[in-house]
Amino acid sequence: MDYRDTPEEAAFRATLRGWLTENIPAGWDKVEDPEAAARLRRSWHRTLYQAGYVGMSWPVEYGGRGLSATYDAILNEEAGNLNAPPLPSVGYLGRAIFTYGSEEQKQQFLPSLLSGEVQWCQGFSEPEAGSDLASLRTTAKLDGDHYVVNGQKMWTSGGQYADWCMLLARTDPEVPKHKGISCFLVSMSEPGVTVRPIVIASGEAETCEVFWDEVRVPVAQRLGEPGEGWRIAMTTVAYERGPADIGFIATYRRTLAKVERMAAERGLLDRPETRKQLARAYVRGEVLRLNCVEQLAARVSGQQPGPEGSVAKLLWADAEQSLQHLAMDILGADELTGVESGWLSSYFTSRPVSVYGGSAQIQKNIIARMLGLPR
Amino acid sequence: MDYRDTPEEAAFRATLRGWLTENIPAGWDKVEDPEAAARLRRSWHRTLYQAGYVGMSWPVEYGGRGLSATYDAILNEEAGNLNAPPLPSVGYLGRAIFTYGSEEQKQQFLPSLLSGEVQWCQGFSEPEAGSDLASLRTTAKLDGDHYVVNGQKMWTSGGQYADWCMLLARTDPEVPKHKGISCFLVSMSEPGVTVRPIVIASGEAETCEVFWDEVRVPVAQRLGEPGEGWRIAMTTVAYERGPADIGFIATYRRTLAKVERMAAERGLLDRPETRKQLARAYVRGEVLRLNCVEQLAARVSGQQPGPEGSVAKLLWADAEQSLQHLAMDILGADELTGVESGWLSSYFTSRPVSVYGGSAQIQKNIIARMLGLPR
Amino acid sequence: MRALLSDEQRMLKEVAGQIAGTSGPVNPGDLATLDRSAAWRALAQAGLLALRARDEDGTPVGSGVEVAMVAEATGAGLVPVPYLGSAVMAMELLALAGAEEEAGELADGVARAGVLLDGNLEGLAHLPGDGPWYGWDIDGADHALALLDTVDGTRVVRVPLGTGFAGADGADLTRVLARRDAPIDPATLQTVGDPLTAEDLTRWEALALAAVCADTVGVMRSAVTKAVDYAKERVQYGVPIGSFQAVQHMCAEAYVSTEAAASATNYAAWAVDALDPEEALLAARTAKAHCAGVAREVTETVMQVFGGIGQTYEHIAHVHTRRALTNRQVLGDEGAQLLRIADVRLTGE
Amino acid sequence: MRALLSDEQRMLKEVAGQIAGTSGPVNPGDLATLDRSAAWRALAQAGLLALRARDEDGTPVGSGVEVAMVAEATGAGLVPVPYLGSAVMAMELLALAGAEEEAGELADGVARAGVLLDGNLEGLAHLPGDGPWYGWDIDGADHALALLDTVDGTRVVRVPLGTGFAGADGADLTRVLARRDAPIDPATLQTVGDPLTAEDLTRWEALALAAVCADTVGVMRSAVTKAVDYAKERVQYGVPIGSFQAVQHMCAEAYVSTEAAASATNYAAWAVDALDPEEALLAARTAKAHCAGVAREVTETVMQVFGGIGQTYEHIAHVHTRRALTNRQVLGDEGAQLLRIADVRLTGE
Repeated sequence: MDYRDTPEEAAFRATLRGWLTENIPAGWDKVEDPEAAARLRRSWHRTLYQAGYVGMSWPVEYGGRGLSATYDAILNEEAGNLNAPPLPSVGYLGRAIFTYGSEEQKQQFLPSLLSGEVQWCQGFSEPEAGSDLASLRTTAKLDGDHYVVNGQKMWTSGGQYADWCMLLARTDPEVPKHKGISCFLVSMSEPGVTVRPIVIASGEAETCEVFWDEVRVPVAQRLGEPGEGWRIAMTTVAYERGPADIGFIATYRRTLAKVERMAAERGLLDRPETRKQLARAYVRGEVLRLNCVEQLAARVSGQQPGPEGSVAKLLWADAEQSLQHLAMDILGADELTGVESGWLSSYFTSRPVSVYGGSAQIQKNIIARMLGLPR
Repeated sequence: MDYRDTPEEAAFRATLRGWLTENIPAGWDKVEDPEAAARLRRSWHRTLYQAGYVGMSWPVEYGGRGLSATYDAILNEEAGNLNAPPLPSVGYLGRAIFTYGSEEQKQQFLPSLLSGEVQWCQGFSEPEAGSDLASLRTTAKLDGDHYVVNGQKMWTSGGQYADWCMLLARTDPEVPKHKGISCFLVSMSEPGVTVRPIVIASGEAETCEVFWDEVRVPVAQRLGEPGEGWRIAMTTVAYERGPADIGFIATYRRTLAKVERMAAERGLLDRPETRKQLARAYVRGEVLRLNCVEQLAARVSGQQPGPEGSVAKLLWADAEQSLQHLAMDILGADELTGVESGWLSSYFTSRPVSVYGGSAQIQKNIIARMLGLPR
Repeated sequence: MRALLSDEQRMLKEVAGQIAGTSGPVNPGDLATLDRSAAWRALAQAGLLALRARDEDGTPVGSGVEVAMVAEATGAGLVPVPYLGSAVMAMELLALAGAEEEAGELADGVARAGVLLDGNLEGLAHLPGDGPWYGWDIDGADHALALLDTVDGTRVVRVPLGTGFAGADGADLTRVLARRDAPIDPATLQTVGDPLTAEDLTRWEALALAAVCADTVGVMRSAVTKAVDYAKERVQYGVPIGSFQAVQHMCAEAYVSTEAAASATNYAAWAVDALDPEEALLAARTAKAHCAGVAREVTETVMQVFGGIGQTYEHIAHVHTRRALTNRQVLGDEGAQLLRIADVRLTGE
Repeated sequence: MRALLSDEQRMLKEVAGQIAGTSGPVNPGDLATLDRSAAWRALAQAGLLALRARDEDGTPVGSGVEVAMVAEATGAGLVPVPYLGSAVMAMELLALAGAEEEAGELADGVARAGVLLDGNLEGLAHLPGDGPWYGWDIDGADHALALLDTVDGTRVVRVPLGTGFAGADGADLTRVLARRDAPIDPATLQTVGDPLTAEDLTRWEALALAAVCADTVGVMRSAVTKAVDYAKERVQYGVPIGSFQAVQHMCAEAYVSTEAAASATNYAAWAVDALDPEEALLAARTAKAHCAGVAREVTETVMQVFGGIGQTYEHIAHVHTRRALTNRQVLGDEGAQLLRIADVRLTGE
């Protein structure tokens, strides 16, 4: 057992750190215009790609470097530590395409996905199909060599800036609901695709609704077999990013440091209660980090991502939400009067952490299944 | 709306307080021998009865005084304030007998129940029928003019000191489980009745198992019709005592005062955190008290006891358990080393508060039903 | 001992509920279009702004219990009018100061006043002193009331909101807030009525806290009701989500916290006029400690029951949360109340 | 970066699990009849008491990771032998002091020693000073080790348990505890080995805390496993209680808290020998803060899942709770750890 970098990892980390210091676009987190922010994310993706930092754990044949997931973790950690812009998320989409795609599809989609030339979004959830994804209603009807898609998707993050969408739609209403779903790769510039941003409670547009009205999709853009959509979705979700994979832990540390500074500025550091609260927040972050490190080690040693991921997701939601509660308690009225307005926004942004990617309730259900408790 | 005593209530309270001061047996809470303690409880029951303080809210025709439940509440409050021995609990049994009993049964059982000459216990739960009471397995088979009872009861409080038992047993295994249960009034001195104390985690014998082996019960001692047992049990449970009815609130206040004294002795009162914890414990007690006061008012105004009682039960469990946690945190090692041994015992005794009388989970289910949430 | 509303009180509650039920937003978007003056006129016409006016012998027209019923109703309706600021807090200050004429204008609804709170929204501004200050719940008001220490004692003063204040982007979308950083020159302040006694101030705080609690109870009760209704309708996995025990228990816990808050608040409201000021204030702090302690949790649970949709700006859930969070802070959060309760209970032992 | 056990470590874990799995009580009644000497001999024969002995170049035979694996196993089995007191805490003191001979006796299992803790069980007794003191985990030991300030520095001393100590009725039914109120005359104490450096003491505390955490993880893991098994079997309302979502979520929450405790403890155990002493101690305090914070809740949840039967003395559940509650206190509870963590993190910024 060793929690330290191997010499190779340490060398990689040192090079990466130097590269990040040079390449993180200055002032990126001050960009307020959403369009400009989207352009910046796209260019950041290309910069990372050119340096070989995108898809490092992908097989070499698909443009990756065949490295272990540890390297992705190091990238996330260092990027978080140095306050880089969010890293592009290509892993789950890439995995779906290189697992289920035809050779043509791989050739067509993987290189531009990796390079960031083409930005993707994920059309899974619907207004009436949130946690119960299998009950989705968007339909894709075969019409000659095309499918015709109709329906509404919700919580399509990045929908307004994406070029393509990995879309789930019902192709067979006659079979049991899990079996009638297929997966499609669709250009967002097709006629009939309408994107509407969803403003969340913080007042910020964080995600989108996408309306699909008689959108024609060539049969060749179906990923996998007809009816295989559920299986593809589950593969994708299993590789959905946990707290470690999005640099959350590094972000958490930075946020905690800010909260500590605010407490100091307000002269609260001589209160034992505040000291304990801040230390408890540190402990929560460490516990989450160490749980993620163990999971990473298990994954690197060849285990498939399993329900243990639910443990980290619950710890994640708890850590994030508790930290926002602590900030609110330390800021007092300043969070509510607009004096420190970013914090109220962060507070509201922290709430859906226990809803996204399966609510806390669903994570607990998954753990109960893993423990062998009966349905 | 008025939270103060009416002049009549105030007069009653004043008289009662004087009487209690005169009559509470000195040193009753120092009696350690269980037999002596049982004798003391019995004699305390008779003393209260002779002064007219037992069954005050019973109808006059059954030996009561026809007073409102407010007077019972005042009795509980004052008895708790003045640290009297626990008050006898005759209400739920009496209600079952005067609601479902024959004239003979009323004549035979009510006077001695009220006076304390005869002590009762309640044989409802079983090892395999806890929260799911209706699945009880104890049988009563008709054999001429007797029923023959076989089975095992659990959590029969006071079973070792009771003269008679209100017993639920299955008389018809063929019908749905709620419909095959009958209720019996049985002497505990019948041959075949064996009582075994159950020691709880604190190390104290708090309740009993009772084994019923070929116990013969005259048909005339069946309460209500055959198969009416479930209905009788539900009536009884509805009138089961909440926190207000057992002087819990007064006891809670006394315990909190002790915890405050311990905190003072340990020099912790200058710690804002401890001050807040103690104040929070006070708030919990007040909130529970005020919720009970409202429920009492509703009951006195003629409402049947309903699912709102579950709110008080949940607040009760939370208040009691939180107070024991607080005591443990203030006492530190002293609770764990035997230096303050009573507190560890109180801690363990506080735990089943969320199990007895329907677990916290079941109380929440009841509230969910009341809110109209679907099964 | 009868902790029950009288028939008259029940009628008042019904009237308040009717007005409030049609005066608040169904969706957040309504806040831009609602006719707030109409709501205010309706409250005035029903006499609900005049509850703390005094009759000939100096008794309030309505007790704390009546005030709490109206506050609960306006809280439940998320009604964006300054009932707490003008009709309760400012009104009571004027009545205690014996400023009958000014109080009468507020009672009729022809004038409005807000209150000036300290920089942490924890207490009524006590001038002179360092800012910042906030004019709180000042919709339609051109001044806020504060306290000024003078040689005659503590006086109620009018602080004009026209200059030196900037609109603040408050979390609560249903109340108007303005901030002032610049010092306030006491010479520019207009005193109103007679000096207040310490007892007056204690009584005022008890009433103000009870009213904030009642508003919070209303916000929580209606939020829980909406969540429960949604849980009955929303189908996932082929069944209403309210049939899942986890959702049931979330709703049940929120319900218990809310009903407990109501019990504590009812008593605090009654205590305002029925008990000694110190006892009334202890009851009010007890209620506020509980309400502040559960307000965030309850409204968060409600947002959670609503799932994804409850996280969106278009949905009403966050309007409840925002009002509840702000109420939690106004006149002191749980920690502040607990420390004051501890002072009462642990000192002198 | 490989937070995984090596093959050798997995084998050791298996051996420890086998011994511990057959050495603890199935029911509380077994505590009166168990052959504790047999369990101790088995641990000695497997070399598990010798992990903190030093090899020729002064390196411990087994790292903190190995110690934690054995501690977790004995915790999981509720094994009533002084593995923590003698084989970890006393052993490490002797090893750090270079008292090879005395350490060797403990390693072989032919002698046992406990540790002397302060009156709040929060730290190793530092003599001279005021009592009370507790000899903790002293089954079979005739002395407990403590620290004594001397002109040479801090020394390890043997405190005889034969006189001046009275058996204490401790909450934990699986460890022996004795209390001393009378002052200890330093002249009567026998020093052992060389003085300890500040670094030694820090390293010792890191190891001791990690071992208590690992024991606690074991207690919680086996308690949760038993509760889950019971929930699968126990039928109420015609179905196993484990099919109720409320019970499922109680189990899931206990599982999450426990697994998180294990993650923090594994790191702390590794850190003991791999990192600087101060870093190791911070990792250990972090683990202890979390373990102490969840130990009570997890074991209470387990008792709750067991329903009525879990509240009885005859049932094993409370034995878990009692050991967990005591572990929570030993060497400092959550609050104590948090304050020390805050000192490290908030000072110097």
